[in-house]
Amino acid sequence: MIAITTDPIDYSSAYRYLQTGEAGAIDFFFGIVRNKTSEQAVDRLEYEAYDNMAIKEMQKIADEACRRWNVLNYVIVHRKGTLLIGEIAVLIGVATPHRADAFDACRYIIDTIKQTVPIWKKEVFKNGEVWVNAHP
Amino acid sequence: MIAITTDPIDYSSAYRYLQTGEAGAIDFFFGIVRNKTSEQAVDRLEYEAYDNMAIKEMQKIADEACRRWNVLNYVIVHRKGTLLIGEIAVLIGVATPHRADAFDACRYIIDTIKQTVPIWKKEVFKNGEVWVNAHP
Amino acid sequence: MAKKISVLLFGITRDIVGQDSVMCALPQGSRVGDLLDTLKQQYPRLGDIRSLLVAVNSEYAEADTILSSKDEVALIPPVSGG
Amino acid sequence: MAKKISVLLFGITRDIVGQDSVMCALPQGSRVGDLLDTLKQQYPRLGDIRSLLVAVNSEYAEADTILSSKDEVALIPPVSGG
Repeated sequence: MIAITTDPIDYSSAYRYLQTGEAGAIDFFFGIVRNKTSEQAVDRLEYEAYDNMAIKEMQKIADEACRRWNVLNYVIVHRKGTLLIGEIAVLIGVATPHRADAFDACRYIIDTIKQTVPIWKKEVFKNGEVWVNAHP
Repeated sequence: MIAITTDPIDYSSAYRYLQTGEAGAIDFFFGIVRNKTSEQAVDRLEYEAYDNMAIKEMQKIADEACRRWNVLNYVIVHRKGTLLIGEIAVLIGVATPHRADAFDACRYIIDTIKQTVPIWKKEVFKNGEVWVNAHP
Repeated sequence: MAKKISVLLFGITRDIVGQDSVMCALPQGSRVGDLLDTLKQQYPRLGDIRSLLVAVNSEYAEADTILSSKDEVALIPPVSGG
Repeated sequence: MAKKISVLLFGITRDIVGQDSVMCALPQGSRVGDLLDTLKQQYPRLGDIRSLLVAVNSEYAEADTILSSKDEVALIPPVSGG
């Protein structure tokens, strides 16, 4: 399952979706809004996505993960809109027969999402804001 | 938080326990009862623990993880008693500022638990049972 | 013969241009690289961005891809999801 | 002077002995290695286990650790948690 949503991410329903009798391992990665970046206090984040392309790119990443590892089931959900501290920005979940594949596939997916998926994050501070990674 | 429990493992309360404003990443590992082992259909698992020693050994592992990585908070919960297919046998959760530490610490904890913590698993099949790892 | 390409804008490119998309007039047979050059001339601050890619029909496109006015074209500044 | 050591049993060792713990009479000054030898003599099937460790006061103990009758002693067959 791959989704971009403006609603809070529901990890319980993601867990239920992943669950299958063959699964011996599930790895979940939560990307969460931290209260600071490089020691600057963050007020909130604004996420924006090029939805249909982002879904396509996430699908490519998921397909590649399924080629490399024995993945029974996966969930990739990214949130967009305004996110406050402590909210889940992204959830990756991978179910596999054995644990090494779950860790490897989950980590591959989040690492690659950060490189190729057209989603952008603006950090809003008390006095200013910045599009992350935009400038050298 | 470290615990051995006979109750089903509640990952939502584990998530709430881990949550803190400094956390940018949470990794969860679920070890789950699979429906088969080496192509034999599993009916159920029976877990047994030397409780006070198991807690001590898990504490050593958690302390070592906190020395090696920047861990804000962790949860290690292992279940014992009779577990059916699909039930969670162990949950490891690690909250960190950045994601690499969450993956590394979580994986270290589960890998080391399987080596040193006095917990034993009996696989029960339709026609027989076996203590896992007991014989060469 | 010129063609008009509508270009979707996201993140910092939207902030720089001040709108969600921009129309760009290009000669027939123009390529992705030409589009980028034209837009950077029109909006010099686009040149300050660490990297600027172009997606055509929601796939990353090379600089020599030829553009058609039927394509869905988008500027892709450095991504920062997760 | 003999001493009696109560040994906790788990997993396959409990199945082999048929109870949760076993009393083992050992000469004064006996060590973990002596306890293992004695128990394997009494219950030969313990010798078939892939590895058999001993915990003293809920810590893994070396073979040369001297045992006291006040110690909490346990046999630790190969673990298989997770």
